[in-house]
Order: sequence, then structure tokens, then C-alpha cells
Amino acid sequence: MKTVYPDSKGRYGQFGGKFVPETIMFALEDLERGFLEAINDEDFKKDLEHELTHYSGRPTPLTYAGKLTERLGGAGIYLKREDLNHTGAHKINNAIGQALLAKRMGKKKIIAETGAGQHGVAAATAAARYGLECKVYMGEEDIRRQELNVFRMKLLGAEVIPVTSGTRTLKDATNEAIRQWVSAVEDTFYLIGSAVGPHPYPKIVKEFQSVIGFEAKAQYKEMHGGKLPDKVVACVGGGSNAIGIFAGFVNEDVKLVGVEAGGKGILTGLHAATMANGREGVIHGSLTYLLQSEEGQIQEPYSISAGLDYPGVGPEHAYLKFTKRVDYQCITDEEALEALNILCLEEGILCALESAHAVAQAIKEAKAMSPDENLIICLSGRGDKDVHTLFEQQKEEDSHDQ
Amino acid sequence: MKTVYPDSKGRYGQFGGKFVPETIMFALEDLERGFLEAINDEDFKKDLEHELTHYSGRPTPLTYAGKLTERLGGAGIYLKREDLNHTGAHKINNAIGQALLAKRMGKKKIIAETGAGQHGVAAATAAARYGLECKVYMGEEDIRRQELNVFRMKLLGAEVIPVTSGTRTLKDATNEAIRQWVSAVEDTFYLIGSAVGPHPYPKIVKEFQSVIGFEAKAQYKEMHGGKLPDKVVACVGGGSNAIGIFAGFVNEDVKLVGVEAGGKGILTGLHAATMANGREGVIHGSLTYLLQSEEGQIQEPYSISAGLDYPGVGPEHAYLKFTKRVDYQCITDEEALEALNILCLEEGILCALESAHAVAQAIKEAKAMSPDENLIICLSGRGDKDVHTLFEQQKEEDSHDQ
Amino acid sequence: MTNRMKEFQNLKTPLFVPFITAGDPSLEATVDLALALQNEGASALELGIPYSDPLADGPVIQRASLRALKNGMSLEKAIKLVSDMREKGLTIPVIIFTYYNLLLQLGEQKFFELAAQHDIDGLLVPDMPFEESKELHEACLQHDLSFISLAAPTTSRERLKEIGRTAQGFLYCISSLGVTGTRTSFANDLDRFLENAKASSHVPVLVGFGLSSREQMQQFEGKCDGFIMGSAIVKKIEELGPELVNEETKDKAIAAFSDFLSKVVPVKKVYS
Amino acid sequence: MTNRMKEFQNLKTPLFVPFITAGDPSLEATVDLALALQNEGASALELGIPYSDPLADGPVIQRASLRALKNGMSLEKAIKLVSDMREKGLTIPVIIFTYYNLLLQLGEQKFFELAAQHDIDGLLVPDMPFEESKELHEACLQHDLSFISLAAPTTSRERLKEIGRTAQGFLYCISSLGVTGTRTSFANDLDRFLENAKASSHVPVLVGFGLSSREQMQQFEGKCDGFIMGSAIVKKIEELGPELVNEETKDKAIAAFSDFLSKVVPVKKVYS
Ligand SMILES: Cc1ncc(COP(=O)(O)O)c(C=O)c1O
Ligand SMILES: Cc1ncc(COP(=O)(O)O)c(C=O)c1O
Repeated sequence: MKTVYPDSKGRYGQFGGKFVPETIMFALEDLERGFLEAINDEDFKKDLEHELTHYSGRPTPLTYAGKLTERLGGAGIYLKREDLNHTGAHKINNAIGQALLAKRMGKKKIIAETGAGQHGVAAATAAARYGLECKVYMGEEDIRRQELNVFRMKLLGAEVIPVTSGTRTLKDATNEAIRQWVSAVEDTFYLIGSAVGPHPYPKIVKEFQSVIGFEAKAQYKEMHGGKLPDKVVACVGGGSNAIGIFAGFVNEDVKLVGVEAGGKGILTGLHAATMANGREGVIHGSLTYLLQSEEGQIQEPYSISAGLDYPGVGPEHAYLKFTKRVDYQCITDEEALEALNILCLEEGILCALESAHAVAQAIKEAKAMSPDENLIICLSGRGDKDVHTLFEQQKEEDSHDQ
Repeated sequence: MKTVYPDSKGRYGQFGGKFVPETIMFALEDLERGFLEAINDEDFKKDLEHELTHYSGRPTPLTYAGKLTERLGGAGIYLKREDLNHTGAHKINNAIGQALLAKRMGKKKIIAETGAGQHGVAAATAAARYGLECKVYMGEEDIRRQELNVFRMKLLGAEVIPVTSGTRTLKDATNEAIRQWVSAVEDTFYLIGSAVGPHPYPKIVKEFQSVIGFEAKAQYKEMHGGKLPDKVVACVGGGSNAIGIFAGFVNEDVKLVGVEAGGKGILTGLHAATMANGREGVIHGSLTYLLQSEEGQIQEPYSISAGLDYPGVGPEHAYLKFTKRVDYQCITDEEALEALNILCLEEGILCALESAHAVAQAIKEAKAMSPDENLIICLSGRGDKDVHTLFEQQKEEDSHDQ
Repeated sequence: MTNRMKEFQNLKTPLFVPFITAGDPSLEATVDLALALQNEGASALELGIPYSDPLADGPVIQRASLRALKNGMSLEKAIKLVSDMREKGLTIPVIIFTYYNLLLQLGEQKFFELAAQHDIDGLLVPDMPFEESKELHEACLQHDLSFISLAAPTTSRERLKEIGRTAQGFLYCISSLGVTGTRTSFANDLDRFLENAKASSHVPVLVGFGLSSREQMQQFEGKCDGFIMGSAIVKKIEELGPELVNEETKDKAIAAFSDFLSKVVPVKKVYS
Repeated sequence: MTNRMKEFQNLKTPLFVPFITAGDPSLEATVDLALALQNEGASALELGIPYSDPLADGPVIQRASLRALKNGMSLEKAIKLVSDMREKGLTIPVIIFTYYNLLLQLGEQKFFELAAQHDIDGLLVPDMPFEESKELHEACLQHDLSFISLAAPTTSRERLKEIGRTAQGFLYCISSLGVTGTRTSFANDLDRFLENAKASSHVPVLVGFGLSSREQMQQFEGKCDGFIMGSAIVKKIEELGPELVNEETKDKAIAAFSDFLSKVVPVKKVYS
């Protein structure tokens, strides 16, 4: 049952591909060549592993959540601790990988898009570490909302470029990064932030994130005499952390659950449930499920977690949904907040709001499973970045209560 | 030259001891007994190691800072990455250790003091993970300044208790925690946050933080064919991260440098340079160097980094200064800020303002050393918590520039 | 291929293909602007469909898209608008310029039906490179529509050959890297690129992206068969927008537009 | 030991030792309050030196400390103040209650000189437990000062024996865990603790911490030799503070203070 996707055209079944202007085709081909060379180069692989280990702190632990497990009375719960990575999320795995690739390809500059700033910070971090110039495209609206992350990128030496097109958010920042890449393709590497975009990006990002899955698998097996977990749960924004952890288990007899942001509830229209509620379409060069109007205009998604706030989803997830290999579920803001609280109280881990979606779903799953089953949650990031949001949320609730 | 301190009275030379009300003596004796039992118990040691590894993410890497080294042209610089710990600083090593000790001693509750909230968060985290009730004493003034950390502790299930005595800051919170411990000694464990306080606390905290030094030593030797570094540099607030990393090297031929907060400069009186500018005195039950008035009233220290903002220092540091085994230096706010920026730009690591003091001193030291020498900086924590301060600082500077 | 397109391919060069965004500043104005373009010498019309995420477009066309979307424009409405143009005398080929997603959502079948009903001549999908377009290309052939292919200075020799070999209507050669928009300089090795394009292609080779003046076009004289002009025109429409939607100032605005065109159209051809 | 202290040890029980903070609400008032205490039956006076970080004290005495510090009070000044008290007729022993750091900074030698000059009788260092106090204890002996030791309900039998054996002046038995302050309940095994204390000690055994009424003291009748009362008195002084520092209301305030005392002092003894 080994997956052989993507095909030579970058397709995962009908999904994926390269729906980009002709002007970028050369760069994508160049990138694919560079990538294939790199991942077949022992030195590159050694450098990458060295940096993941000695700079970012991998392997991240697989933590048994004993109190949470006990509280729920169902399956045993393990947490793959991507929150312990340098800069606080899985994003750095990919940023380091692509930045090293950029260097190997002789590029001097990177550009990146960012929404809330998480990938921007990761990209700026890798750029600083590897001596690359860095420009980060960010919607004007997001810049306003996330001034501290903007400041952080600047501290790291990156230039943050406001994007004023469209809704001035992540999707527009991504459009703009692609546009700018087109005109600077010679010396510039576009460091994309999730398993999205035109081929070969979804493949590249998966490669660099699959360390999550392979580590988790080895760690779990080590703890359980070679057995595999029964289920793996991960949140899905663009889909990079999920595809990364799934990579370790997709060819095994392990149930996989992807969790999208249900926002204020699917029926309200305020959500980012691309797969539950989107239709096939093209976004950022890739054919995938997409939140869009009847006529095909891309819609602005909503989620309390900025990192799940993407109107599309990586094409491999579209394929995994289409083939039913992965079960995709939605979790609302409210459920995610509650799960975040529970994990905090039971295990002393303040996870990212994104990751809290996976936790919330896992709580449901675990309850329905037997105590001799086990599941792994991909804890994609830490919640430091969200404390302000949670605090404001709490204040609001308190004022409603009065 | 092996150190045999503290003696049975908890003295490091003339420093240390137990200058506490008679009412706590019983609790301190009980604690010492419990601690000695625990660290001689293989099961306890295994539990502790398990939690450090599988929960907090140890070992933390020893990162070679190649670009920084190159920029300075002096000694090779290595960073012991305590910033990659769960909750973002070395504080968790101690919190986990003491919380497990509390549990082993059959206590149901812990209390802790906190200044900016770092130790409070670490203590609340460990309490959540190990199922202990947690109260954190915090000066009213600090609560006002650090509302997000207060919120965080509450998320973790801790009760944060405002302290209104004295200057309403860390030293008063510590007084209050000790006072409250006195009245609840039966079922309550006082989880102190640095290598300070009455015996056996400095010894306990050192024990739980020495993992930093022993790891760093093993990692460095592994990288360098069994050789030792030439110098180790750490910042000193209460002194726990420093005593922790020094523990690996104090009995070796390695130069040790402790870095205090020089604030706005020693001459301005606005600083936390306990050892450069303090006199012997008693604080929080320990005889040590202390910032105090002529008559012995304890003075409020100042530093841009809340974690170095302590008017005393752990008694073992006082002893290490007195015996000249460690060289103690001061770094001003301005120098620390500059070092933080440099590390960010060169290595993509945003360190805590506390740690930036060590970085600043290390930059001076490295420049004066030869390229075939090497030094290790204890990067005690990450700078996420400081981004707001840095941001405000920047805004202020920008407005001065205009 | 439609007769209009056949005629287009036989026109005296340089050909001139302007781009406007359907629905900007209004549906009615788009019709008037199309006719003005024909009057001033346009050989064909590229009718851009506004899209929320126009990956290949610069700020000028992005803004036009936003305005047109506010006016309720859609792929279907734009196609239908062409019948209005035809009624009012538009005889030059009309090429629908649309991002792939809009086409996908409308459905190819539906698109071809509408295209036939409303006298559409060609289709250009800017985010559908050669590799992705094979099927659509063929479907267009079957429905007598010219599928316009693009080539860029970075397009490899081999791909350029393939693209040229299968090109329909005309070959759109992108004169510079980057997105649409007016520019002062072009890709360095443009001459060689155009030489190769012309050698590979059996249809007219047009240059576009960033052209804004007659002088710029003169640089390419003899090296290509014509020009595409987008942003410069759309920018003019933006300027005239308020006047174009006001019944009282409309005629004056169209006259100003025609005046502007007369200064940039490479050679004025008169259609009957 | 001073003669005053010898006399104190021979007084009829229950002994009564009040605590006040030197300098609260003013230096002058402290002198007047000391005399009022003597008049109302105090057997000795504990004179508290204000400290920035009073680890053993509850909120009432913390506040008094802050007020006194604002008034510029220090260990040296407080000792000197005792001479003023003596001049005005204070004959009961005065025990200086000071945190160790203040003593350390003043210097022990200097302290003993001042103590001798200003008729001090005893020293109590609340943050100096038995183990740390050996040397100071002996130095006090040499300088005829009584070093007051404390014992708590949690103090082990063995330590209590040691403490009792070496106790000077009186043995201060802490009646409850926690810090100073008025309380409604006391440690559970207090009776046994006091029994042990009395058995171990050759000096009077006094109970303190949290006492605020005559009724509370009556609970301990026969189980100890007297009482120490701090927070309840300091709280009263806090109330009367503004009046005590006002020349016009001072006498009335002292009268009110005496009235308050007459209700809490266990037995009124009259000194000549
Ligand atoms: C912590 C965290 N988790 C998850 C995501 C979602 O991204 P992806 O679906 O690519 O893993 C983000 C994006 O910023 C994130 O920061
Ligand atoms: C990151 C960091 N480093 C250093 C310190 C100083 O503490 P210590 O001297 O005990 O290591 C703190 C205290 O909060 C801290 O948060």
C-alpha cells in the first residue's frame, strides 16, 4: 500500500500540479532538480540532521500524557512535542531544510510569506543562522494584528514587506511572495511555509517535516516493544505538521485523523474547514480543496488560531481525504480552547491554539477507544504566541458572565 | 580541588546557613532528610531523568555559534541551549526536581515565589504535571507588570496570590512564601526558584540544575575528543543556571565567569550587581552578598531583565567569589540589548534578556581569547517573554532619534 | 478557430491586442471601452475576468479586479457581455483571460457552451502552464476556440519548441519576469528569446507584460508580430473610471481614452 | 544578665511582655508608649527594630516597620531611645528584637557597646535559630545581655532540650505556626509542647504569637509563666497613630492605649 505520489507532474491523484504562470515554471523545475540532488546527497542529509539536532533540539520527545489519559479513561495518549523545537513549532524543521537547500542551490536571498508570523519567524531564523538575506511578505492587516512577530522578524534581520492586495492576509501574502519570486528567481529562493503551493513544494515540505513521523514512530515502537500506535491525530492548516507526522504511519495499519478549524461552527460560515466545506479548486498553484464562492473567488477563512486560517489545504491531504486514507474532522474555537485548558491543567503543557484542535479531537477519539489502545497527538507548537489571544478571550468571557 | 561545601550547617565558607525563624527549622530538617533520601534513591533518580528527557526535552543541545565566532574572530563560542527546555528556560529543571521531591515526601501542595513569573510558570507547570496544588506568591507590583504570566499560571491551575508587603516585588514575594510555608508546613512544599534561601535549598537547586553542566561537559568533550572548554560564562540572578553549569566544570581547569546585571551602570545605583556592589548580609535565610543600605535595609535592585532583579545571590556564588574560583562581572542593560541583537542576527536565536548578559560578557571574553580556545555560554532561556520589553525599548529609542 | 481569429492571423503586423478587465469601471463601460479599442486599432481584445487572487497580475490589474468584483462581474457575465459588444459592432476576436479556478468552477462544458453562444474566440489561462493545459487545449480545439499559450524568457528551448508547435491564435511572449504592470526595462536576452519563439511558432508572436508606450514597442520592431498591452490601458481606465460611469461625462471620457490610445497603438488599422 | 532581668525572672507570674516597634508612630511616642506599658503592668519590653524584610512578621508588624522606617528609625537609634525611656522612668528590662542583618551591619562589637551605654537587657533575633546563634549567644553572656531563644511546636524534643538548657532571660514559646499576628486558634499539641518546654527550661517560659485577649491567655493558665503580646498592641498603636503624634491629642491617645491595655494585660502588677 506504499504511496507513490506525487507523479512526475506533481499530482496526487487529481490534486496538486503546477498551476502557475509560465514565468515561474523554470524556477520550479530548477527547484525540483536542486531538491532531488540535495536529498540524494549524503553531505546535505548530514548537515540537515546536524542542524536539526544541534541547533533546533531534535529529537523532540514523545511524552506520555498520563494524567490526561487517566482523566478520559480511554486510549493512552502520547504527545509528539514539536512545541519544544527552536522557535516553538514544527515550522522550523521545514525552514531549516529549505534554507539549507537554498544555500546548496547557491541562492543568496530567501523570500517567505507569513500569516500570523510563525513561518516568517522560522524563515527569518533560518536565514539568520545560514547567512541568507530574508524578505517576508505579510498582509497589512496581519502586520497590524501581529506587531510583536513583525518586530521579531526584524530583530532577526529580516525585512517585512506589507502586502496591500486582496484581503491583506495570508493568502494575499502568498500570492505576493510568488509574484515577487517570479521577478527575482535568479538569486532568490522562495521558502514556502506549509505543504501547499505548486509542485514540488508539497513534496519538499513533506520531506522536511517527515522527521516528525519517523521520530514518533521509532520512539513509540521503542516504548512499546516494536508495536505501533492505533491512531495519530494532527491539526491541518496548510497541512505540514500533519503530513509530517502521517509520513511515519501512512503505509502502516494506523488510523490517521486530520483536524481542521471549525471556527465558530461550519454553519456560521466562519471557519477554515477546507475539506469539510470546500470544493476542488486552485489556490497558490495547486489543485486542492478550497473555500470559495460559487463562482470560484477564494474566500477568507476564519479560525481563532491564525495558523489554521488558510482557505486551501496541501494537495496530498486532498488526496488522502479523497482516498479516505485519512479521516478529516473539524473542531470549533470553543472546543479547541477547552482542550487547551485541559492539557494545561493535566500535563502542564500550554500548546498552540492550532495544536489544541488536534488535542480536542484526540480527546473525543480517546474516550471512544479502549484503554489498551494508544494514540499520538502531534503537538505542533507551543502556546506562548497565543497567550494574549487567550487572555483577551478570557476577559471577554468574564465580561459576558457579569 | 574538589568542593566539599556546603558543610552540615549549610555553610559555604562563611556564607549560607539557615537564618530563619525557629518555626521553619523543622521543615528545613524534614526537607533535607527527604532530599538526601531522594537523591540516593535509584527510582527517584530514574523518574527525574525520565521526566527531564521525555517531558522537558533534555538533553538540550550544545550549539556551535559559527557565525558569531567568525564575526568576533576570537574564541569558538558554544551555546548550552536551556532556552529549548519546556517552558523556555532552565527554571523547569529545578521545578521538576523539587516537584517530584515534594511528591516523594508526600506533600499535596506546593507554594512558590515569583518575580516576573518565570519560576511561577515553571512551578505551576510541574504542579500540573504531577498533580500538586499550587499557590504562587507574587508582588502586587509584579502582577501589574506581568499580567500575561499571571494569566498563564492560572491557566496551569495555580492560584496567584498578590503580595502587598514591602516593595511588592520578588523579595517580598519570597518573604511571603516563606511566611506562608511556616503555617502550612505539614502538607506543603516550598518550591524555591533559584539557588538561594536557607540551607538546604541552595544545595537542592544546585543538584537539580547541575544537569546543565554535566550535559554540557559531556557534549563538549564528545565534540572535542575529550578536551574541556577554556571558559564557561553564565548570568547570575539568584544564581541557579550559573551554579548548574558551573557544577560540571568547577573541579576542572576551566575558567568560570558569572555575569550580574549592571543595569543602567553601577554608578547610577540602578543595578542588580550584588557581588560587585553588595556587602555580606542575610536575605531569605542565607548569609551572602546583598544590596543593602548602610544600616542593613535590603534595597530594591534594578535590571532590564526581571530574572536578574534579585538583591541577593546564592551563597555558593558568594563563596566562589570570595575564593576567587569564579570571576564575576557586570553587564549593563545596553550591553545586554546589543548582545541580544547580535545573537539574533548571527544565529537566529532570540535569547532571554537574562541570558543576553552572559552573551555580552562572552563576546568581550571571546574577543580577547585566541581562535583555538573555546568558551561555552549558558543560554539560560529564550527571549519570547522579553519581546514586549524589547519592542517598547525600540519604540522609545526611535522616538529619541527623531 | 473562429473566422475572426483567422482574419486576425492574417492582419498586417504589428498586431495590437489590448487587455481590459471586464466590469471595470462598470459592465456598460466595458462594452464602450471595447468598441473604442477596436476603433483605435485593436487587432483583438483580451477580456480579463476579475479574480480574487490574480497570481500573475501586478497592482494595477489587481485593483481593477477588485473594482470589477464589487460590480458583480463573473466569468459567465463577462462572456455574456461579449454579445452586447458584438451587437454594438465589435468584430475583432475576443479572448477570455481567466484564472483557472473560475473556469473550473463554471465547468468546462458550460464554458464552451457560453463561448459558442456569445462569440468568443479564444481562451487564455495565465496560471495554466503548458504541462497542465493539454486537455483544455484540445477541448478548445474541438470547440473552435484558440487556446493562447504563453512563453517566458526563462522557458527552456525544448519547452518553447513544444509550446510554439501547438500554439493557437497567437503566442504570448512575456517580455519580462515578474507580474503584469508597466515597466521601464525588459529581460536581457529578450532578442534571442523572440528569435527562438518566432522560429518555433507557426502563429503570430506577440510580446506583452510591461509595455506602456509606442517607443517601447519600437524596440521590438521586426522581432515579433505584435504587442499586448494591459496595465497601461487599465491604469488609464482607472483614471477615467468616475467619468466613465457618469452618464454626463461618459462620452468625454471615451474620447479621452481614444486619444490616449491613439498615442500608444503601434499602427492604426481601420476595420469596416 | 542585668539586674533588671534578674528581677524580671523573679516576678510573680503570669509575666507579661509586650512588643512595640521602635519609631512607630514616632520616636517620641515610642517612649511614651513604653512607659504606658510599664504602668499597665508590663514585666519587660520587647522593642522591635523596623526591617525592610521582616520574615517572621505578619502584616500588622510589617506595616509598623514601614512606618517606623519612614520615620528614620534604625537599630542604633532605637537603642539610644532606650536611654530616653530610662530617663522618663522605665525600669523594666528592654529586649531588642532585631533581624540579624541589622545587627550584622551595625557590627556586634558596636551593638554591645551601645547596649551597655543605653541600658539594654536582652536581645532577640527572630531569624537566628539555635544552630546559628551559638557565638552570639555567648557574646551576649559576656556582655551581660540575655539572648532570648525561641521554640516552636514543631521543634523536636531533642532541640527543645538543648534550647531550654541554654535559654537566657526567658524562653519564647511560639504558640502557633505562621508569622506574628492575631489569631483565633493555636497549634494542636500546644499543651504538650509547653509541658516539654517547661521541663527543659530553667528560665520562665513565655507564650507568644497571636495572642490578643485575656481570654486566650487564660487557656494557658498554669501551663506557662507568662505571655508575649505583639500584633494586638501594634494594631492598637496603628489605630491611635495620628493622635499619638499630635501634641494636642497625645495625652488622650495614651490614655486610650492604657485603657486598652488594662483589658488585655493578664494581671496588673505595679512597679515602683
Ligand atoms: C503551531 C502550529 N501548528 C500548526 C500550524 C498549521 O500549519 P500546518 O498545517 O502547515 O502544520 C501552524 C501554522 O502557523 C502553527 O504555527
Ligand atoms: C531565562 C533566565 N535566566 C536566568 C535567570 C536568573 O535566575 P538564576 O540566576 O537563578 O539562573 C532567570 C530568572 O528568572 C531566567 O528566567
